[in-house]
Amino acid sequence: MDLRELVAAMFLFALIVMPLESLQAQSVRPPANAVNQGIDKQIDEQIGTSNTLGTNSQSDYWRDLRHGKDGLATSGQSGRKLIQAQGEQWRIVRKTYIVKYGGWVLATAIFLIVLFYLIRGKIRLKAGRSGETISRFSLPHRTAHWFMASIFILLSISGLILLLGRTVLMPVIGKNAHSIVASAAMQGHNLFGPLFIVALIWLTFMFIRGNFFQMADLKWILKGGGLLGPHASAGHYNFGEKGWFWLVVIAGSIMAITGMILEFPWLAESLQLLQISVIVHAIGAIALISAALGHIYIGTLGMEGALDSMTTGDVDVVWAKEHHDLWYEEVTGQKVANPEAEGSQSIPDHNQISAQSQTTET
Amino acid sequence: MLRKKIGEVAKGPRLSSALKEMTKGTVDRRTFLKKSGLAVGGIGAAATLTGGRVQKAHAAGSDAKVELKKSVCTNCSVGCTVMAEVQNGVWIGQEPGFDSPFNLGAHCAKGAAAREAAHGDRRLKYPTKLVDGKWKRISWDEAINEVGDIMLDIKKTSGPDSVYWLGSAKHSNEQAYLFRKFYAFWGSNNGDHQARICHSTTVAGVANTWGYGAMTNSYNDIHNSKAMILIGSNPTEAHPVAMQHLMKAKENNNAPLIVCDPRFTRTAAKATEYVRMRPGTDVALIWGILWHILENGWEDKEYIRQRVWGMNYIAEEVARWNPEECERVTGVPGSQLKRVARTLANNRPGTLIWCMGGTQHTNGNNNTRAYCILQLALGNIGKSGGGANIFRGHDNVQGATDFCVLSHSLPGYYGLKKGSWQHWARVWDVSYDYLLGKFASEKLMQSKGIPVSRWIDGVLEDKKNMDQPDNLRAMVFWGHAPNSQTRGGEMKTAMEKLDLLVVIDPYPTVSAVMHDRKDGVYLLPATTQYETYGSVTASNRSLQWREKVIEPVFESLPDHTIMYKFATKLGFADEMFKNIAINNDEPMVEDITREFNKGMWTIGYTGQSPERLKLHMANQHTFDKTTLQAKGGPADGEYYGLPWPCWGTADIKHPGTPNLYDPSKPVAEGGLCFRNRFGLKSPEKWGSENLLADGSYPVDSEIKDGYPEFTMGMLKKLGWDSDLTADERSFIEGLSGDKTNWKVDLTGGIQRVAIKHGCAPFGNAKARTVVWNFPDPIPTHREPLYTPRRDLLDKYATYADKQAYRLPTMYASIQKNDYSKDYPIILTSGRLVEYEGGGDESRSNPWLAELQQDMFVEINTADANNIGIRDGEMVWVETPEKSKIRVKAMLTERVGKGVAFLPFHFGGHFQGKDLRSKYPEGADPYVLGEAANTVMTYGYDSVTQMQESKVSLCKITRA
Amino acid sequence: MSLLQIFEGPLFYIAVTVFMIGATWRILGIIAIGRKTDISPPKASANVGFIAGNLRHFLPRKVFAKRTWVHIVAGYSFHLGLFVLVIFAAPHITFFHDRIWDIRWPALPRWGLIIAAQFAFAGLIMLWVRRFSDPVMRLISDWDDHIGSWLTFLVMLTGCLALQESHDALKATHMLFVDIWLIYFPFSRLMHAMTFFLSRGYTGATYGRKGMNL
Amino acid sequence: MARMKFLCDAERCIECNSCVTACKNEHEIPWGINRRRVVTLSDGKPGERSISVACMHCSDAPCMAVCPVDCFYQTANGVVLHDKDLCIGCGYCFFACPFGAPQYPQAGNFGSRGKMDKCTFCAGGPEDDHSAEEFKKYGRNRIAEGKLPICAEMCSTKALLAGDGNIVSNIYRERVVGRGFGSGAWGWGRAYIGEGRT
Repeated sequence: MDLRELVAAMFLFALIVMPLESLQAQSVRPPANAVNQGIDKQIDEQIGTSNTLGTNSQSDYWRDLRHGKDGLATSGQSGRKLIQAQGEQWRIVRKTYIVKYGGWVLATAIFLIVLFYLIRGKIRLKAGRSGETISRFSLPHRTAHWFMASIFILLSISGLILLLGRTVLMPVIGKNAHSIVASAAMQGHNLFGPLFIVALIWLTFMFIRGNFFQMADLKWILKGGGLLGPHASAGHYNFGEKGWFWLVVIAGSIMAITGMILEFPWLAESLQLLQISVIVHAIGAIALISAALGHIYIGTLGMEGALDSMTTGDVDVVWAKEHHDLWYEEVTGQKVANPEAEGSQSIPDHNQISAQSQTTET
Repeated sequence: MLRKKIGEVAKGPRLSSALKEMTKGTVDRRTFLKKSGLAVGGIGAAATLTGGRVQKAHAAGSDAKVELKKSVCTNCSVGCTVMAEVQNGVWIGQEPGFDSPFNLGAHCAKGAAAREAAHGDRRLKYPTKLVDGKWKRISWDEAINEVGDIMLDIKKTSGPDSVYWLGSAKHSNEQAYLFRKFYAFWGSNNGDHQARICHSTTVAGVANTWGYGAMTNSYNDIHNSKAMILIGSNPTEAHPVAMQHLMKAKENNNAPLIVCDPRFTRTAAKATEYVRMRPGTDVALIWGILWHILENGWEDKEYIRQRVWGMNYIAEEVARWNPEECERVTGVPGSQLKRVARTLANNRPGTLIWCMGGTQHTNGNNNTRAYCILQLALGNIGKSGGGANIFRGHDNVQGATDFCVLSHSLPGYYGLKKGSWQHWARVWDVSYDYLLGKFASEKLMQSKGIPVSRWIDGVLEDKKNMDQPDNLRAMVFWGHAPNSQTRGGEMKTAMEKLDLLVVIDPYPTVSAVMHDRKDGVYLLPATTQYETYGSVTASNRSLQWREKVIEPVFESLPDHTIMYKFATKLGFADEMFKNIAINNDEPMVEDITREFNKGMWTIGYTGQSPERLKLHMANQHTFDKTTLQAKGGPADGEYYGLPWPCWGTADIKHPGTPNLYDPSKPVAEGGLCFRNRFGLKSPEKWGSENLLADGSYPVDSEIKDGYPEFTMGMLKKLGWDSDLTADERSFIEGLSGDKTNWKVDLTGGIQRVAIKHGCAPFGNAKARTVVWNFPDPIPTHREPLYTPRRDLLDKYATYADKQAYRLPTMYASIQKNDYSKDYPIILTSGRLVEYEGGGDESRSNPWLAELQQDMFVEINTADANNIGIRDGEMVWVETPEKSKIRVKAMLTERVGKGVAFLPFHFGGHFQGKDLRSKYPEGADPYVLGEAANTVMTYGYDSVTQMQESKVSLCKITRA
Repeated sequence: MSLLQIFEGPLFYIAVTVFMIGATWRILGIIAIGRKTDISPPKASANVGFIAGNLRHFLPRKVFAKRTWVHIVAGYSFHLGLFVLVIFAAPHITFFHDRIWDIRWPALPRWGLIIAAQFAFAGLIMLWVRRFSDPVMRLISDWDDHIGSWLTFLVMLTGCLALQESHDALKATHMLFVDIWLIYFPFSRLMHAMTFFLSRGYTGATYGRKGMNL
Repeated sequence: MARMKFLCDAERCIECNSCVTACKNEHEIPWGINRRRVVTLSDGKPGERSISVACMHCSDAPCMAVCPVDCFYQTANGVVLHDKDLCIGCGYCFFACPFGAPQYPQAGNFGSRGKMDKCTFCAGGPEDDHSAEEFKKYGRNRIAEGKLPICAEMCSTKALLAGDGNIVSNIYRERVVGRGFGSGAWGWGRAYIGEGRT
């Protein structure tokens, strides 16, 4: 069965399947001898590496291990290695850093968002909705976005259960229930993983246009994105969005690669690679999720009119002017009056603009 | 819920017993309990045995009680006790047999997986015959009748000698004895078994040196060795449990462990000194060592004076083997051999261990004799801790050899002379003429039959070159794997030329598939030894009694039952089983034992009655783990398994002989001296010197010097005949009066009296180092037939061709051709720990098969790089006789440059062709592979026809 | 009696019954409507039209193809994926065998099952996303559509979450949704699975009769 | 309370694999799963050493630490066991284990490893001792029968020792003294860190 799976998988993914034996670490750390360290040292000094009893002394033997000499195992999935010491490091990193701080990072992210909400509140349209709209995202764009979104959510939830379940969930719902949830989470995670890759590729192609950095972004940065301070003008995408896009693309690809390695272990040359993948995957996940929280906030609660762009695809001109003035100008070919000035000035132009916008639309 | 089982902890006795013997027995129950601070019998004690096994039966009513059955492992000759847990007739588990003095609970991979034999997933399940290329299930009666008719027809047309009865070392003593008797009653000497290709040269060489051909001491006695030298022996893979005993000597006595082998074996890895020699140069090597010993006067002069004859002749030969010459031939530097010699001289007594590496050569008998001579020179024979410890291969190869399932002797090495036949006729309670009537002629009756190694030629040879009326036309493989025999290519042809091919075996074996026959093949399922009972002789001559673990699985039958069925069909059952009770076709095993007890005087198989053997098995724990002697208990003072010779009848309660030729004990208590077997004087060509021992004799001997073997006349001269009872005397007088020899005295009177007076019945002589009746009276080095060293041929050429065992045998005519150009690499073969023999059984055992899934060839990295082979690639190994096999290449330093090694357990592939489809449904082993012996070449020992499977030449190319 | 036993036992059989009866009733109903009589002389065979109509609609019209490729791809990947899942998943085959009939057929290896699932999920998600993000679709979709999609999604999801095949709880959840789905099926747009060929056929027949080239 | 430990004496281990087959035999382990394996170092060269490896039942067991569902537990006498009902087959224990002890019944594509299986020190699992369930999932429970792991009991050269750590180390120490040099109390440093030099 296993074998057939392997063969088929090879065929499917046209990849060289590493035999399971090779799932082992590259170098080995000999343990300090528990019973008679002292004695050994003396004897090694006395008898050197070989003695009349022929049996090469301790030191030789451990040296072999230290040089990561492969053994020859007659059997077993664990192959030729005696000790894979990375396991220990991996455990420490995962347990004491990832799980611990990962959790805190997320918590902090949420906290900051709440804090921001309390301080800044919902970013309203200064001029209120005009009712006039400009098309921002086409249907395929939206589909791609929501496709990614749904996969992302499924993966985040299942992933977080696997990462933090034992610390957060288990104490609450108990071992058995938690194991059930975790089992579901793992199966789900493994199943949706590959879809994430599809989504990612699609998303990248759909959104890469307009996501390259420009001078405007520099100003935007200097103005701190205008979140707190004065307005910062931006094109179709502002720096924040671009940053988010590239984060998704880059971090996403890393997640995809590490994910695949973990999903198809025989792709990994060594256990070490798997261990590293787990770590990187976790870090990437934390980063993406916390960023995503921000993205979701600003896309929904945080900013009036933002959500429209992903539901209907058409945004209110006011929104456009206030948040993506450069884009607005580009689309309509009209200068946006200084947003800092009285909105009243700009109101008369509305019909014209919308007319313009329609024309540009059609 | 997850915190569980506080205090479920091993009870003391087990741990201590488990560990006691591997240390110096310090951990006894009390100390354990003290140290571990456990309450005596916690939950541990509470847990009843049944509890643990309930689920193992996977069967209803599984709360039935679990019985413990004691059997003996059927793999190698160590004789490990297998403790079987049986519930409702299901073999549900194995426990370590801690009480067994041989293995102390230990097993190797094979022993630990013994239970699978009873699952028998891949067993041959019912009688099957080949009908135009298809396997057809038939009933036992059909099988017996059809086979029997064909045989009778062959007997009519070509004579009894055209049917070959190939027995097995896997038979119990009773079955082996019965089998030998069987083909005697059939009327032919064309029967044999694996011993021929295993230790026949040992038996010939050793027996002709000091009397008996068996391992002189025991595995356990190695505990006393101060030095161990292994030549062509690899116990870590072939006798793993024996290593336990070697390790003990190595650790407790700081005994150096010297390994001489062309391969850096796993044993060598544990050695203190490893000597890498060129395959087939054993004699040269030994003489090289002996050269230093004699040179420095390290030999035991007094010992030699008293107990060894002809050392002066040896000295002359050895003198020619100075370090330079020795290195030129063996490739071993003189300095190292000097070190070895000194080590052996300084650490006495030392034991010498050899196996196939020494025996399987065209001059195998020279090798074995050379080994003996080395030990004699050191004065190591007949001493505890010394001895020639010859590890036998199969579980009962010693027994089967003792019962002479061979083509050249009757049970007990009586030979084939008229007297021998008459002796056995008396034991069997039939007339000599009755037996004679069965044979084609008295000449054939008294002439050696074809040995198993040569059956191929028995079929293929032109009949006018043969010393028997016709070719072999029927082969019966009764527990023999053909892939353990060389010349596979020709064997295929031979198999196809036969009229009838019968395989009687628990597994189909390679015999079922390697040929392209369309019919005339019968496969009859025999049981394993776990499905029957009887005695088995371990390498150290101890007999152990097996209990029946389970009833025969599927339709398989015990071998002795099958023999009875055939005997009935062939029409000699009544005479053959005259004194053996039969219950529904199964001969009573104990009766068989008692019958051979009546006749096996020569080697003392007479004292081991079933009762005594069962007693020993039941009281294993009372025997000392080093001396093997019972301390108290019902078997007080006896040695475990009554190692033969166990003199006299069971009633005189001889304890058995733990170490042969050891004069430090009275004969009555297991002491001995060398056997007087070769006359009183050497022939004048060899100075007609006195062969009797000189001033050496077993303790309490009333004759304080050497003496010839006992006869009635001798008793009278000594005036001891008065000790004979009336019936003893009357029988002896009735037999042949004063000439009556102790060997044929069915009452055992003569030896009883001899022993009473502290004398060994077989006399007290010197060991002879010169065997004047052998082709090489003094062991001499001879190059293998396929040798790469043409430069040595002028000095060390092989024998001239000759007629032997009814067949022309080639030596010089092969050696004269130079193959070393096209076939530059020396090819040798050997064992793997997971498999055994032809491997059909072990390769059908998933627990073992999983561990070795590929047939491979070990090639030295340098050679491989020169040829351009990478590790794990498939390669062709081809030998001069033009057969070739396709195997995986394993690059390793284990073999020296210019040497390649093949494990011989694989089968089921033939010259690159996978034969799996040809096996009967569901009986194909899990693992198949090329048989090494498909490519192993011609070459037979000059005395015993042992096959040359350790040296050939080959060419390795990428596949 | 454990929840699982209930969900895959009685409740399941009830659901199946409801499903069967309901579905048959619906179909009979539709057939009962019959075709409104057309007195004009037929220009071509209505039956051919019926079949042609069915076949024709498996492929989009060129004019739409470019604009609707997403949901065509999605649609196919969902429906085919789901079909494979339902029919060839080893656990399903066993379940059918144990619960419904005594026949078996070769199952997909695990990886095949998962790949099928992935197609199905991808398709379903895309279709649903489109349903609410395409103004037209959003307009014409009512609760029935959304519930249908969601039920199906949940059935698939719970199924895939139970892939380890080791926890009854997970299997039970899956079965529960299956049961609900079955019961919901006949009375919802899910029926399209059984009726689409009728509608397509109907149009096909009428047009065919009129001799239109489909 | 006894602290159960394994000790493999590299000086004695001859790679006969009896520990492997004994284990398979005792617990009916299927082909492909090896709770115990034998590794040979510098195979075929001087200094060749073989060592029998399985779960060492570490004091501070990495597997226990990393298991996302916390399915491991350590019995009162130090045996590390796991609960297959909880195991989700994620493979983390295999990443963490220094000895490559965890084994999985499946190939592992789409993360399908199946439930982890490993050496139980012949101590079964969380189910009731000797229950059919326990045997099916974890094999035989010898400890509860008052016996020791079969692999050690059947070791051909008594290289593999199992039992109360104190006794085991005493035996080993005796050997070391007998040999005059020490070697190969293999894996103790790693497995039993912080338990002192028992």
